[in-house]
Amino acid sequence: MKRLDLIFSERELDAIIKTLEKANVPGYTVMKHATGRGPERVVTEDMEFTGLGANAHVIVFCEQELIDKMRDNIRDDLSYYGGVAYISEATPL
Amino acid sequence: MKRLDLIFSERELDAIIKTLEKANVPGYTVMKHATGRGPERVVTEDMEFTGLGANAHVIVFCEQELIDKMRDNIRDDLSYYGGVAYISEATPL
Amino acid sequence: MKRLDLIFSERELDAIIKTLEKANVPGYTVMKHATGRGPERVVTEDMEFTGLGANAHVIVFCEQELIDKMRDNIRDDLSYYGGVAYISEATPL
Amino acid sequence: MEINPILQNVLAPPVLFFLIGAISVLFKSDLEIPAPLPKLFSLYLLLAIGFKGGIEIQKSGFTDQVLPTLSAAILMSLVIPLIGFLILRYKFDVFNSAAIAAAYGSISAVTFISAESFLESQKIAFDGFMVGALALMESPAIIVGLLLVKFAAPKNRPKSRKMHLSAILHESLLNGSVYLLLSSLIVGFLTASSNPSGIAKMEPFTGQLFYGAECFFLLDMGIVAAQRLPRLKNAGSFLIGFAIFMPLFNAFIGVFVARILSLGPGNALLFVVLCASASYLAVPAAMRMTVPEAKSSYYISTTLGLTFPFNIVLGIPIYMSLVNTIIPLSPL
Amino acid sequence: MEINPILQNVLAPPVLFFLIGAISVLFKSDLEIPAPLPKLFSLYLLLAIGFKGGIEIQKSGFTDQVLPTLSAAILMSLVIPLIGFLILRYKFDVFNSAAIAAAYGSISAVTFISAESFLESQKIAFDGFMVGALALMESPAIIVGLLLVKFAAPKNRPKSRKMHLSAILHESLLNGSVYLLLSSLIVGFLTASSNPSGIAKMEPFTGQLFYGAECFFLLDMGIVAAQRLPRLKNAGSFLIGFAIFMPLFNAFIGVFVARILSLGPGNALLFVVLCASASYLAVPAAMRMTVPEAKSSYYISTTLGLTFPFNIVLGIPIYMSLVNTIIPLSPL
Amino acid sequence: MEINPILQNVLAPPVLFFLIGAISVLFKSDLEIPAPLPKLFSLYLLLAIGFKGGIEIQKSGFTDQVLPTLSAAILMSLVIPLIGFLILRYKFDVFNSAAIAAAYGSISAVTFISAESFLESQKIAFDGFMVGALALMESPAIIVGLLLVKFAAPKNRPKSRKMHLSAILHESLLNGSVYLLLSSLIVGFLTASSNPSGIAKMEPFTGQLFYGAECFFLLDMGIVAAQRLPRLKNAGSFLIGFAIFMPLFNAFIGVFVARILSLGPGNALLFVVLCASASYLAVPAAMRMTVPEAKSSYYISTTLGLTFPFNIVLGIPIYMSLVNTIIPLSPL
Ligand SMILES: Nc1ncnc2c1ncn2[C@@H]1O[C@H](COP(=O)(O)O)[C@@H](O)[C@H]1O
Ligand SMILES: Nc1ncnc2c1ncn2[C@@H]1O[C@H](COP(=O)(O)O)[C@@H](O)[C@H]1O
Ligand SMILES: Nc1ncnc2c1ncn2[C@@H]1O[C@H](COP(=O)(O)O)[C@@H](O)[C@H]1O
Ligand code: NA
Ligand code: NA
Ligand code: NA
Repeated sequence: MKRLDLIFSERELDAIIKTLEKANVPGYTVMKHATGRGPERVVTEDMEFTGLGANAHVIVFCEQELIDKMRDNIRDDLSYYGGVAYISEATPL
Repeated sequence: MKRLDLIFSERELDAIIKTLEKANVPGYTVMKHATGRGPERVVTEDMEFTGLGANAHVIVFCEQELIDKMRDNIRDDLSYYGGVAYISEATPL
Repeated sequence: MKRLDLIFSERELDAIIKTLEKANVPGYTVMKHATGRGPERVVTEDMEFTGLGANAHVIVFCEQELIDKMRDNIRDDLSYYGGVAYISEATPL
Repeated sequence: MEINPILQNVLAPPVLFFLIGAISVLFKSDLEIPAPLPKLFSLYLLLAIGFKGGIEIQKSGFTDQVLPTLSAAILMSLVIPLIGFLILRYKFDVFNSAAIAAAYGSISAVTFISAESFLESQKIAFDGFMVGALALMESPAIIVGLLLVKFAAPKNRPKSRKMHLSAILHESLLNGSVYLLLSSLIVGFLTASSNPSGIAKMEPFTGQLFYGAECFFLLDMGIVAAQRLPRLKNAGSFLIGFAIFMPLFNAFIGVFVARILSLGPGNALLFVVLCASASYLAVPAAMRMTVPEAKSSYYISTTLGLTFPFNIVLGIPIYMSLVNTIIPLSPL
Repeated sequence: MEINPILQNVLAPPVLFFLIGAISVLFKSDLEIPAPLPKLFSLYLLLAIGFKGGIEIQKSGFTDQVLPTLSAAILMSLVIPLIGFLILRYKFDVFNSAAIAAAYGSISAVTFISAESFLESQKIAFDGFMVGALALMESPAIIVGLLLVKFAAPKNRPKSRKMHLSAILHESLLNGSVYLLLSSLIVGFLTASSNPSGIAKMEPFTGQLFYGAECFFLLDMGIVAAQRLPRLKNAGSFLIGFAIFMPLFNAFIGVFVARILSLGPGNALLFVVLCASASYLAVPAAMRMTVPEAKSSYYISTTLGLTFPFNIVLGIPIYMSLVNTIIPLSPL
Repeated sequence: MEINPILQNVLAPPVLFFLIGAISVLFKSDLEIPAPLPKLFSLYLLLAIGFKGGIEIQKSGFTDQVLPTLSAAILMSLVIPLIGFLILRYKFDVFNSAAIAAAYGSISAVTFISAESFLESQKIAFDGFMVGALALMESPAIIVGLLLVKFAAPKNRPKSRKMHLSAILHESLLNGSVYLLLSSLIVGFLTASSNPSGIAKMEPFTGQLFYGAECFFLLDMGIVAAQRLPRLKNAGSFLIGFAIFMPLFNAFIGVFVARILSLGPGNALLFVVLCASASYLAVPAAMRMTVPEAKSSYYISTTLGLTFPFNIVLGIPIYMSLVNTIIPLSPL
């Protein structure tokens, strides 16, 4: 099994979840209110009141093949709106 | 060293922490307000005001043997109440 | 690529971020309001109103050499103020 | 039934804000009231309802009507889950039936205060002790629900999960929202008895602010309800029908009980609304813990997505005209 | 221009709390108003502004001045982004120019209520229908900004990202803060027409609490603005100049339009402030979604870090003396 | 000492809500006030206390009593940590002793306002300038605590962690809660001097709402205190004794100083309460940063888990009877 970590602006959450659902992932977890900084040195703060929001951190535990299926769509979204995606190994307990 | 990721309903947090403490884990970290969706396609939202709460994401860095010790108890809790548990490799800095 | 997980008191966040920036990490993500317990069995709660705050969970995806560069500074901060740091493997999507 | 009271009900700020919230979801606006702000208003409303209720009960004292009404309220919250359970068992297993039935036996505090606002706008009098009925109807329904699970489904549960009476009482009485309502009621009562100047000092917070806070909370409830509504599709038409039929049915029983109790029209409406409303706070939280076998989306989506909006927007004026029709009839 | 009104403006609690917030950042105090508390106040202010505005509009009715003023307001929110765009194009690409220009065409509700507080403290009358102008100026600027992107930069965008008119309208009208303000205005209007007792019951929440909540929110705005200010250094002196010059320029146009409209000094100041203020709520949220090519730090840091503080502290009294100088001049 | 004032104190809404919170933990109710809602109330209370205090100081002016009282207050916040340090050193190292001692030298604003509420309910007059004493007692205790660490334990610290005077001043004066209280006091003072109409506009927020918000915050404090209490077991009986004995001892010194200052019974009680209360906001936050060697569970659990509840429930009426006994005695 793999673990996929996605970090991107909260405002793109719906689009990313749509991509996950289309690939039929077994599940996912979303943590909002993440802040941070990307390669452009722009700091994302939790300015929720402005409607800009902060980042979302999405974790998906799933098989490699599902990741291969989603790769292009996710890359497309992240390259346009910003954000990062990393894969690591994970074993079910 | 291993990293254990547990994701489950906030309402079961006390039970899970009791299991962790019984196994004498060196420490743990809890992140509340996680939302998500599991294999039954039921979306957990952050409906804190209803008292249903959201999910908790618990991270434990510990030795494999501790995980072996806790496995049955955690599996028991998660299979009854729902939730996921995954292990991955981790090296102390 | 590596994934660095840092967990420590929110009040040390500025110091840690300074260390990350000095090492020129490509980016980082901060999740606040994490609670937990460390090896001294002291439970960190989210007592934000007291000004004590809770823990911050910082994730950095970066190359091993950057981690080597930061190791001493981070260890120094964490050993004085408490907290944990773990490294694992990560592959870009 | 005249159309006028329905329109008048809809044009009150709380209902309008509820509709605004619901419409925002329909039109995919990104309006959001982030957690835990709704919790702030939900805690505030429970505290204020309880506190003011406690004062009213102390003021009015235990008149002739109080004891029979409160007893009838408890009785209703015991009987309604049983009826609901029997109906739901046609389609659902014991766990889901018991959990949903418990929700309909219990009450919704916000529906209750909406009915109070409706009565105030119609200048119809009602008594403060009805809050006592509100407070007393939460726990019995939970207890009945858990007893139904305990006795109707003992074989299906793993041994380690057997429910003990102490756990049932704990869930039903110490659930956060039940506890806050009951204990604020006691604080109100004690303050009114021994420290009347404290009432005046609390009034701007628990009294003057109440209506606005209710509007704000209903804005969020509109959002949540509209998000929940589409989930009902998966639940099937049986459950959708249940979520509308059951409150009407309970209202019908309620109005006859109110008549037997000789309640005035104001108290009668509140009594009927307590019977007709379903819990989305205390009961779901208790069921989530104790009956994880039941799908939370069933009991949450019906109560929050359909029954609650129905009661707020249409139910209250319908029940009022029911009260106005049935109560004045010649004695049974 | 006398120094007195500036000092008087600065010594009002809202401005003082704004300064306290800003100074806390300067001195590296760890004072913090954690999310989502600022959102609570921002939602509250929009709801209360809209609700009270709706009541005022219903009360005053559509007098002779209303329609021309509202039309002029919409016109200004269409013209200002075009001017801004032309200026910004000297230095920035189409995306950044359009996004920043849209922010300056739109309005800041908190600047508006600060101007109202200023007028009240100076005992200068103004009309409730000006909130209508506030509500109507948010969306057109967003539409102009997105149309500029659509027509000035069609080749630079990937095909899949082409903007459709429906998306543009959605972003401009259903943006959370635009939607809440507009719909609260409608609730206020409907309540005033059909349910006047509801107004009195809302008054403690939307009326009495308003000034204090404004102070609390401005405390946070001071913190946020001061955190944003240093980021402007990276943006360069052109943008820093723009953030001061543009509001003054817009105020200047605004005061002449106000004169043509024969607005009284109170309404004229509010009209000028609407022109001079820049949006940090609705527009940035819309631009973040639809024009991700633009750097959010540009449009957020200028509006929030410089234009907003400038308007709150110095701008309003400056605009007042502008109004007092220009309006009474012999007819054009 | 009569039982009556203690019962009267306990039956006031703020204390009742505190007890409700504590009992909810005892009975394992899942009542919770999620973060950051308690922060909202804590920020609000500091702002309102400061603002109202500033107005009162401006109104009353610097009378004969003001300067001596404020000086004595500062003196007490310098002396108490030294005494505490000497006692604590019997059992604890320099770091823990200094951190705990600093907490007891500083003050608890919520204990102070509880004492004000008590005086109001007993119809005993007190002066607004006492808020000045409250504001002035926070920082000196922090400074003494940090100086104790600096001079009593220089060898034990790594070189890079040496404390500079500037850092000490920064922590003691720019700590979020100290800063908000002090600056709100200044805003209140300036508003009262130059903009009296601003006071009336703030009154519903900072005045009328205060008592209710205090109740709500104390509900949370009850929960937090009861969660902290069991942690004291690990701390040992010495610290448990200290947490009860120290406030009583400080109250005793305080009442004699109040007598020398010829304070009236109201002001005397407030002075005594300032001496007897311990900080759980400013001091722990400062110590967490600057003395990480000290165990935060020690200084948090004693102040929040024992001293605070003791003062709120029993301490205030006890101190009142102390004041009533000692102050009227024939001159020293
Ligand atoms: N190397 C990284 N490690 C961890 N998080 C990152 C990294 N790069 C970017 N992020 C996160 O992704 C968000 C969006 O990045 P970007 O839009 O590329 O600036 C940032 O605000 C960070 O939270
Ligand atoms: N495959 C998965 N990847 C990440 N999170 C998951 C996954 N499956 C379940 N979860 C999380 O676990 C929670 C409980 O799942 P469940 O009760 O099994 O529906 C969900 O709400 C998700 O937050
Ligand atoms: N073994 C561990 N696994 C996960 N989190 C830990 C672990 N040890 C410590 N932590 C986290 O680090 C924080 C600070 O730890 P410490 O200051 O060492 O007590 C704790 O509150 C936990 O959130
Ligand atoms: Na019911
Ligand atoms: Na403008
Ligand atoms: Na003290």
